[in-house]
Amino acid sequence: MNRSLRPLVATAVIFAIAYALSILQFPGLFSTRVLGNFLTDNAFLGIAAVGMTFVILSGGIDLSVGAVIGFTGVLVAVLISWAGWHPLAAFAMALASAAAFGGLMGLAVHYLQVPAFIVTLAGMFLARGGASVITRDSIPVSHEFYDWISSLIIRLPGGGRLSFIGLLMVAIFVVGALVAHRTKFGSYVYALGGNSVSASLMGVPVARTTVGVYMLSSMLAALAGIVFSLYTSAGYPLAAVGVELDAISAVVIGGTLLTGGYGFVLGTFIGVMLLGLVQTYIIFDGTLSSWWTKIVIGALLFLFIVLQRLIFAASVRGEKAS
Amino acid sequence: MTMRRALSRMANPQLLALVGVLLINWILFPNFFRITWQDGRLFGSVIDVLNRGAPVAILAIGMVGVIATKGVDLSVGAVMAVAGAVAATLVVAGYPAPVAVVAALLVGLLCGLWNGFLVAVLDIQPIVATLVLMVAGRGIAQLITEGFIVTFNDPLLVFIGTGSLLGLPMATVIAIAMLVLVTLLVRKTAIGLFIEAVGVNRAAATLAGIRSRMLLMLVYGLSGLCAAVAGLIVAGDIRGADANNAGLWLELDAILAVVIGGTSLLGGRFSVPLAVVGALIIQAMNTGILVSGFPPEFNLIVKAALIFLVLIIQSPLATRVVVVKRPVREAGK
Amino acid sequence: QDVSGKVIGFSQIGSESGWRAAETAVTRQQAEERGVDLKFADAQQKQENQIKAIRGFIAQGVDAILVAPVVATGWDDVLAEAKEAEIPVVLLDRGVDAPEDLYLTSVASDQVKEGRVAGEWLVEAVGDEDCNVVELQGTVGSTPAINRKAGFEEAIAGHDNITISQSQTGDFTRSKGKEVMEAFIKASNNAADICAVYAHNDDMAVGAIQAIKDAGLKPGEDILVVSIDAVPDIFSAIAAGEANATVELTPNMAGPAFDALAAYWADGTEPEKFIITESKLYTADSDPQGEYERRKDLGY
Amino acid sequence: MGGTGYALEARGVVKIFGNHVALDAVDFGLRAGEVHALLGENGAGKSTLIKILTGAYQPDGGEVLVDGQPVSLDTPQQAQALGIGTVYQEVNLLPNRSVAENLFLGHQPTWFGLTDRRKMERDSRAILKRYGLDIDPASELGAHSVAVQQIVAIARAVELSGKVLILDEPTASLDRNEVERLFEIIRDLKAHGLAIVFITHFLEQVFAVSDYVTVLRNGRLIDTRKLDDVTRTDVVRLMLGKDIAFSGATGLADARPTGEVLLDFTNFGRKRSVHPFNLTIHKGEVIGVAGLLGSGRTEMARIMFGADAADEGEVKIAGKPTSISRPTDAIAHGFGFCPEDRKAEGIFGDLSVRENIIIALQGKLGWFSALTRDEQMEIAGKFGEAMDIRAASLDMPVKLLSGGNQQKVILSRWLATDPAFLILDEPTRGIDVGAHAEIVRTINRLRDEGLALVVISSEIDEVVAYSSRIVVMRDRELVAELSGENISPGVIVQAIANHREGTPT
Ligand SMILES: Nc1ncnc2c1ncn2[C@@H]1O[C@H](COP(=O)(O)OP(=O)(O)OP(=O)(O)O)[C@@H](O)[C@H]1O
Ligand SMILES: Nc1ncnc2c1ncn2[C@@H]1O[C@H](COP(=O)(O)OP(=O)(O)OP(=O)(O)O)[C@@H](O)[C@H]1O
Ligand SMILES: O[C@@H]1[C@@H](O)[C@H](O)OC[C@H]1O
Ligand SMILES: [Mg+2]
Ligand SMILES: [Mg+2]
Repeated sequence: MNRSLRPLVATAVIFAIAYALSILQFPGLFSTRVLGNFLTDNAFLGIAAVGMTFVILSGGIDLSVGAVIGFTGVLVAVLISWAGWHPLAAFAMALASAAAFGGLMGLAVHYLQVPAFIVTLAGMFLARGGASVITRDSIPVSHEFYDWISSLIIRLPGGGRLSFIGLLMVAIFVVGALVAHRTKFGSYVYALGGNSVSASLMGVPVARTTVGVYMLSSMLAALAGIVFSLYTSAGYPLAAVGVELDAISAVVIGGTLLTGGYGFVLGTFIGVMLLGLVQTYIIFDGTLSSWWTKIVIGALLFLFIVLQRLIFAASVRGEKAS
Repeated sequence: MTMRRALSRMANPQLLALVGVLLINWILFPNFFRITWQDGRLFGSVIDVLNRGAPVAILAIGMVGVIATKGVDLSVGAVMAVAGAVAATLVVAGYPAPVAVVAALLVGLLCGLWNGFLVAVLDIQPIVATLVLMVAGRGIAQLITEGFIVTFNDPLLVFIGTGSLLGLPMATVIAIAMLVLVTLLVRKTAIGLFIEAVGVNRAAATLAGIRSRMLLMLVYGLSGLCAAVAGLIVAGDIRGADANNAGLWLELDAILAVVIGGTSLLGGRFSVPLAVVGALIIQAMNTGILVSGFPPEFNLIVKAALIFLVLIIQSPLATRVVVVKRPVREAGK
Repeated sequence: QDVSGKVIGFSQIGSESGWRAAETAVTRQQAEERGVDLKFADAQQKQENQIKAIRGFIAQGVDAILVAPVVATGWDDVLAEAKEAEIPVVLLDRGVDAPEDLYLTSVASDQVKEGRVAGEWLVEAVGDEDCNVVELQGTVGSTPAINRKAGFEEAIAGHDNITISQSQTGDFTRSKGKEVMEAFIKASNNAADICAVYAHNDDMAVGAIQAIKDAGLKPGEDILVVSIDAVPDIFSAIAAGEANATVELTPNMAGPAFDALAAYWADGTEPEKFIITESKLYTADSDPQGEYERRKDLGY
Repeated sequence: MGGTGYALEARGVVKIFGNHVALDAVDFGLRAGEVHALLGENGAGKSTLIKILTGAYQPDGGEVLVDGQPVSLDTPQQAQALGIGTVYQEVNLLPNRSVAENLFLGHQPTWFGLTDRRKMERDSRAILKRYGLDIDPASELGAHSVAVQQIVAIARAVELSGKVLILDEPTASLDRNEVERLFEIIRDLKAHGLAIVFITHFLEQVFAVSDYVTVLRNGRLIDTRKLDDVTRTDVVRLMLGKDIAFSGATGLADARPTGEVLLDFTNFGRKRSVHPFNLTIHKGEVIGVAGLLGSGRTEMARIMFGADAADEGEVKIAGKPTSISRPTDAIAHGFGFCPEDRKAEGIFGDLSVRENIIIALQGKLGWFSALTRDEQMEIAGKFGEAMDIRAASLDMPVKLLSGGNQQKVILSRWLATDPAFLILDEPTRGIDVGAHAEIVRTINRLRDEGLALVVISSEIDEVVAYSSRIVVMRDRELVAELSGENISPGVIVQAIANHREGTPT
């Protein structure tokens, strides 16, 4: 097996085992309702995590994701509720501003040669600050279009529902995987994460790819923000604080190396589902205090990185020896 | 010679930036530099900057070594919460304060060593390695306090957070002491050189006979210890351990301070004093916004602007334009 | 009237203040006394986590759901889902912007009134003297912050001698309360211009009291301190003369909620839509030491 | 085509790094159907010129012309689009991607906008076959040896070179057969009208394939000559600007080990890495290690030094059994090790020359007995001078030095620790004639001073010149030990070759 596939398989196996064990304890976890919830409740996180996967594959990181989600929510709410725009126009506006925002961060990362960590940290402050400057309150959105979208539900036997946003996330994952693995842009992203100097000498348009990666991440974060606003019918400047950390965790748990160059978009999907499983398990249990969520997610992160280390080390040795 | 060196040191961009921020504060708030003597201690906005900036400065003192080894420690905010929780629950449970303080410091050190273990021995990338404790640590702190703000009135803990020595706030005194100690530790020994060597090229360092694992353990351990000190200070400051809020997002400020202080996230050359200056710049902005009555929403925006400013000044691009004489970084990274 | 044996989910905001920790503790205590199997989920200040928790409760098929909503907006869909699953929802301590038929009832204080009670106390306390008040607001955009500000302003309106000279958010936390108060003091001529501080909760007030002491002033005398919540620490401050007044926000929101549910299950009694808890004022005259003793083990 | 007839041309190109002039008004022209060797000492500016010709760097003066037309190349991509394929020095492509993707990155065959993997892998297989490589194109590049990676890099450049092929030291890690195969390909491409630039430090290789030679020195163009018109000595003279005495390929008849035994490795080995070997090393001798690429020489050196721990056998130092499981153990016993990959494992690029020199000594002294700045200056100055390190200042970052000077810095680093035993892995790889001679001189001097040395080198002539004994490795096994009159290139080659055809493992 290709050695970079191994962490992905490991993640999938662990998810399956964890889910099976949870079902043994709470049979209710195995219902269409819970499965539908996994998609709907994690839709915004999943979409943002697809963008984060690209950034991390390219060897960067994007700390501004949560703030962009928050900003988008506020922008969309303001445009719809205050300015009377049609939601689709507001969405287009949000995506366009995010593209510009991400593009600027990408330009800074590339041309100022500053670590992405710090550039996107500034981006995070800027987006969060910008959202708070627009409004300090939570702005409700009520529009037929929103109602219509929330009514787009496929009901499953057993009370489960597949929502529009849940399916949208799945679609984004599929498209993301295609882009990562089957397009030039995708190969450039991996190239950049593998070795940016080699990549540039091999003719990878480093500047364009870097800018593209951050643009993509910000746009997906904005899409996540739109989904969040559909999910809550509101825009709130403090929404989605720290979501970037969840996204990073999902990416890492999904088997992508934080140093870049190795990983899979679909791994991130499993990562997101696993985080969702932990939360749902703790809710089902109901006696575990919330801090257990943090402790368990920390422990999971630990488990996965150690596992990946071992798998990676073993496969490197194995392949050199054979 | 030394005079000229001292002068050229004064002229570095960080100190200039600090002076700049302080001047802006002064323009916006004319009493900014007013210092009075109040109950045996200095009192004024500048003192607030020194006092409020101390926790981040202390975090930065620990963080700078980590960053110089090409690492980063995301867990310091959570470790602050853990240390505060440990100290508070122990004194509330009736243990003598010195025991509580020592226990908190040990716990911080342990947390740091745990990070160091992941990075040095298991060879895990620092961001993920310390993300583990960043996520789990706050959970552990809440586990210790059972979700409550554990309040106390123990004189020693309160003194650490709010006392004063020679007119200066205790937090400031502690920060200065740590600055001096850590600077001596890294510069009067070979540790500083070794940290830089490991940061520049760990493989080469190992082959040159540097015990890079021990060194990494030391560096992360120190960062954990510094976080514990900062945690004690913020707990003492409010006479309570607030597992939820203590140190929340301060790791970002600490990293920012280090970067503003001119240490690259790519590792290598570092400066402890300049990291502290970085922390003071951040706090001077915070305090400035508060005293001038600006809405705090702008705080984040000003911070973002400051980062961009510093980045542009420090970027190789600008160096190329401004000082043509300095060597230029290689293409790519 | 009985709720014993029922499975009830409780989606709590988090534990940002002493008061909220107490609310959690009291809710647990109430559930235990009444034989309720309480499923507790702490959202760590995030609405998305609360929505997840509620949907988790629905999937699990609980008998009822309690929610302390972190923000007012964005609840329609999930509440509708609960309604469709025929699970009654009770809101605790904060309200929502959603059609009233989506929840059984809301147990909360009148936050505007809380602000007003605090303001009225101040109006009384200063009489005709000029008074510059500094205000420590709660979390930006949260309903208690908005309402308590509004109520206070209502109470001092028409009293031109009282003005709010500075107002900043202290995030409902002690440390932010202290830091912001320090800045207020510096910005107002070393507090010479401040006559009172109004904090949207006690935690911030406790922080502010320390800042005032650090400035060499006497809180409670040089600067009046009034706040909301009535947590134990503010009573020891009142007992020590360092704080002047607090408006009680009872942490026992679950009790009335369980009562309402019990009645509803017993014979379908629809409870009142808004069950308003009392907003009682406590001052130095209300036996602060005694109040402290009574509350200190309540899990504050 | 323009009047000059050059396919690719640099006119008056200037490149300045900081205040260092790397290229000073260099003219360089390349015609179709010709192989043009570019020579010069380390730091002469060869790679810089290549980078300017291919858009990786922008010139500070002068211009680049393609087919006589001035062009401005902002990125390597533009150069690729013009049919210029390049193997850059020390660039190992992308170890994290598949072999096929490395070959096709940037011009993958597509199918409705999506990469057609099957076709890409099929084509890759065909391309690699031409180089005698039969590997799975879907496998990760990093899983292959350096030599294979180098061949993939060459294959990629060839594929991209419609017009011009540039090879910057492509042979540094190839063995004889592979070099021969590369030359065949070069001749073939030349016959098809490609213009080819070839950079190397091996003079034989220059004479084997080139038509023209251009020599750079200190960033200046010295001369361009038709190869038929010059001799080897001419070329060396052009490069150095002086004659140097270069020892011929004769063994050291008088260099029998005379000193006492210093080290005794018995059954020393590491699973999956090096078969257990026996080796006795005396004071005052140089043990040369010969072998094909990938024969495990580096790995043997690493376990001797404790960089990888041996898991069987034992080592005695001066008769005493000792354990060496980490470099620090080895260093404590007076070992030193100059690794093969200078950049990745040797130098601390951002640290100063001074710090790079004293660091191993300081490591030996420990954390708490820091050398003062003055002491550091003195030590660095002393060894810098002894090794003739050419640096503007001891405080400049070592990464700004050329390869040969960096190698001298690393050697100085170990000499500063006053070692008893030095392991040098390819100490002369990729460095120029001058630095080369300097290092060979140093090896001889150290042996005369009584040090024990193990020197790994792929240049058989060179090993013969300074070794007291030679061990030959093959397939991770020490297969022969030669001494006395057996030390000659012929015997060594035979030793490698015999065993190669002999016992299969
Ligand atoms: N990016 C850079 N920044 C600063 N100096 C550089 C840079 N690249 C090259 N140099 C300097 O320019 C000079 C020419 O370097 P170049 O790499 O072209 O030499 P070279 O002839 O290829 O040497 P070698 O044979 O060692 O490869 C050297 O002194 C080198 O140190
Ligand atoms: N049989 C083999 N199969 C796969 N890889 C091998 C094999 N032998 C060696 N290698 C790899 O080839 C590379 C070169 O090995 P090593 O450095 O030990 O050999 P060497 O004789 O020192 O060659 P070099 O001249 O490159 O230094 C290493 O990455 C090694 O792991
Ligand atoms: O202190 C309380 C705060 O924590 C809660 O969130 O809202 C009500 C306040 O009184
Ligand atoms: Mg070169
Ligand atoms: Mg080798």
